[in-house]
Amino acid sequence: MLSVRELVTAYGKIEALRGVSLEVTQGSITCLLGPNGAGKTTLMMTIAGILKPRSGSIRFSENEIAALPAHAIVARGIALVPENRLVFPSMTVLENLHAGAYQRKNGFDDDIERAFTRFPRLKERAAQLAGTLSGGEQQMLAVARALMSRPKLLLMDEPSLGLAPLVVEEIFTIIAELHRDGVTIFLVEQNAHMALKVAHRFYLMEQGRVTFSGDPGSLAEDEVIRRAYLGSSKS
Amino acid sequence: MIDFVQNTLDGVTAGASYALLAVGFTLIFGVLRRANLSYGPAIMLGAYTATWVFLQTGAGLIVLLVVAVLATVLAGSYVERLCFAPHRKGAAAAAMVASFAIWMQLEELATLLLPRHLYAFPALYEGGPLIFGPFFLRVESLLILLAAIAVCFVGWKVLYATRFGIAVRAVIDDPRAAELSGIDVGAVSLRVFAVSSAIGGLTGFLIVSSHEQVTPMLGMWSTLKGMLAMMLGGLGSLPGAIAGGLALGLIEAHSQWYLGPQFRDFIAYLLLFALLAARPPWMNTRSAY
Amino acid sequence: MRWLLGLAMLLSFEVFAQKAEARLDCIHTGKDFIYDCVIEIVRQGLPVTDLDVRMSADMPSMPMAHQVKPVRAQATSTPGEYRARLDLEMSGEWAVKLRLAGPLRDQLVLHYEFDERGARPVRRSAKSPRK
Amino acid sequence: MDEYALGVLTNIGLLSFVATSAYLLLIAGELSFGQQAFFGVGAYAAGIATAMLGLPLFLGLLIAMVCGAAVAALVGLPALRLRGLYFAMATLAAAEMLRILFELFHWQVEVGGEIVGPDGTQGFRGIRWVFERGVEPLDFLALVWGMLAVVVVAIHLLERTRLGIAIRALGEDPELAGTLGVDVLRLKLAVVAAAGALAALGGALFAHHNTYIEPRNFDIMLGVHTLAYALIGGLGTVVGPLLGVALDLGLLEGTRIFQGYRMIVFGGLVALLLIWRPRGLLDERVVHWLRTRR
Repeated sequence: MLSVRELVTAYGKIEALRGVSLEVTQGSITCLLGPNGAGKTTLMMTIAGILKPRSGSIRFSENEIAALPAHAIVARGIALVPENRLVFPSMTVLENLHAGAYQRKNGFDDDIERAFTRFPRLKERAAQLAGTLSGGEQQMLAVARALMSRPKLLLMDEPSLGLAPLVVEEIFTIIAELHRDGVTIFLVEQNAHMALKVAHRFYLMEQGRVTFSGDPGSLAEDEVIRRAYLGSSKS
Repeated sequence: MIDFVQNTLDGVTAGASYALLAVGFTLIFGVLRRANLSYGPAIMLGAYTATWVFLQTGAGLIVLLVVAVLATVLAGSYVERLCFAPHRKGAAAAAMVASFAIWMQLEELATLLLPRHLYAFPALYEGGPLIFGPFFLRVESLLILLAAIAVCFVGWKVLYATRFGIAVRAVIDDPRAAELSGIDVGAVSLRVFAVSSAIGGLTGFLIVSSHEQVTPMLGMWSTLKGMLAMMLGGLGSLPGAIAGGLALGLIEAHSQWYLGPQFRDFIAYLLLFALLAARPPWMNTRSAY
Repeated sequence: MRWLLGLAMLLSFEVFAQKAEARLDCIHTGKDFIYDCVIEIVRQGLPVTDLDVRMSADMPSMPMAHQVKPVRAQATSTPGEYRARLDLEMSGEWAVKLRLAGPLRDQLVLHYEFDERGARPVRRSAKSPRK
Repeated sequence: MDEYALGVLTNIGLLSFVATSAYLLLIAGELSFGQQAFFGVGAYAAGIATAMLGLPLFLGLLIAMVCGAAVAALVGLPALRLRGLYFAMATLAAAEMLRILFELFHWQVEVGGEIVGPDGTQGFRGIRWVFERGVEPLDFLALVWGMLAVVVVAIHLLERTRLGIAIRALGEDPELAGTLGVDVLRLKLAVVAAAGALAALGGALFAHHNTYIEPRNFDIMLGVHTLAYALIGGLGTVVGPLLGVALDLGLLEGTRIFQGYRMIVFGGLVALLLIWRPRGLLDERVVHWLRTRR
């Protein structure tokens, strides 16, 4: 579904991605692990069209999207739930959802209904300003908003960041539900333990390169966690 | 007491044009986080083009209004493409100085079109002022007030009840999140710039037709008054812009009456300076550019 | 050395006044913003002859950026009267600068409103002592 | 060199003082629309000192700088916490207030049979100290550029010191600079005062070059022009503003052929240049490249 080939993205002279290649197969939950500064968020933002890659290709169901602007990529069916869950703070929850469905002229009432059934707490807070929601609620709103554009591929950048353990559980049950509903998910997550429980396939990234790829069984969990947090030992 | 009421009346009607200018500035500032120094000069070019059309063809007010609005929108879009679109990421100072350079350009263009220092412009309303009791109210000022109310009402409706409104408010709130929601921030910014220029064109037309004259000072005057009113009302909020415009009108009317004309501007600037220094809550002083 | 002399001058205290006064009479030549001016220079009521007079002009706003090329005025038959052609960028109020050299070194600034017909003084030119 | 060229070069020098003062604030991360007011304060202060109090020029310049710094600090103090457009508008408001005060300022004395002194909107005539001493245009040019050279070298050296780096840090990220122990507010006030003094020095010299000043000389146009000069020239080096002024006034000559279209050409050029180099011609990257290339 999504294949990335030799992707290079740089901030001025600093190359954040040094030739990243990976695959996300249709209907799978694919997870990306790695220490801070490995380039995970940069990769997400490059796929979502926020950052322009210097070279390399991103193919999404057979067509090249590397050079497209963010709004065109959303139109093609890729939605990103960004790091630190950007919501529209001075707009109500309902308006946030409307914004998410911006590209579809009409017929998103049933999407809103579906969002409210999936996230009942958002329904209670529909008329509230998004800025006044709790961290967990904002995370749910960010996910719900991304879903409003009916994406085929959902990119999630550290959804559990800064949330209480109980809320993290909720987030991961939602991820499992989305998967059951057929949404392909590409997840960047610090919480390696939780991620490995749901992922079908995972990649390890360090200093802008993919250093390992496999399915959860292929590497002992503690080895994965050690390399995810401490980076592979090149001593 | 009568003077007080009369001044308040004059203040509110003068404030109406300031409010319109402030709304135009705030829309651009809201979406782009930049102050557009070329806003006034674009309005002046619009008014000058309408005057030129009037001198050549003697066209009626409605035609002149359309010409003024279209010319201002054209000038405004030119400014957006040259000064603001290329500087979306950072470089706020460059965008502002670029808009100043284009200000010079537009002003010279206008003086080339109509070199003389002052030109007549057909009156918005021929008859005399409305008299009720000791007070009088110029009909032109009333029309400007009504126009300001209409623009605010339409603006309110568009912003809070249409898809475009949601997109504009999203871009104002968080451009990155808007991009991720599939909103083409560049297109929205250009369209908002055009809407703001249209409001500017209307404002320019109303001002020159109520004064029945056009001078090159209109550019600098509207930029200064618009920014002053926008800042008084708290940067970036549309209701604030309207409140700021009316407040500026009232301050000027009263200080002119009680303290004399030379103090009119002084008091307005003093109040703005005091407000900025005191940083009241409604003036969200997030480091805005 | 010239520079040292200049520095010494900077510190000197005494003051001597050689005030001159001038009056302008300009007419529009018909071509855009070009005026023929007659300059009358007087000191304590007496016309000042064989002066090197250079005439230029500045807009009150942004005084250093409107470079009107200075023009050397030609003396005429009548004493204290000089003639020059002034080429301005636009109409409106200009501060006309007269730089005098020769028997008398001074610089006078006169404010005139220039329009399609000619120029008329906007304010009192050099200030004569109030009686 | 004929007198006209001398005039243009002197004007470039005079404008460079006020453009450099805008530069100082720009590298500290602030946009000031008010430097023209301190330019005016310096002009009036020096004019009063020499034409009315009979003091020598050198003392007049000193007094002008002190007044400029004092007024700038007075204006800067309440506005210190403001940033970005808020700071810019505060300086704009303060500058316009000062200009209006100049219009209300009447104080005249009789000196040597002449009435001399600021007369509100009629301006301040007769600042003829330079002419009375028979200082040739070339000498005045040497004085202006001599002082400018001293200022430029001083700032250049300052930028090498820890203080200069702290100012640049303030411009990059005030919060970060604060965490590194930079007293942000006090440093910013110092920069505002120094910029005020610099602009005032330029104003004092302008007053003596022009022999006549009026409030309209110090309006917003001059303020925004100084910002444009500093930014076009480049924020990488103190020579940037000089380059900006030279480009404008120099181009003024170059585009004499565009007689009526000067601003249309120049305005467009500036906008395009800023797209290509948002921090001016000699921005930090160019200066760094020049410095490391040797």
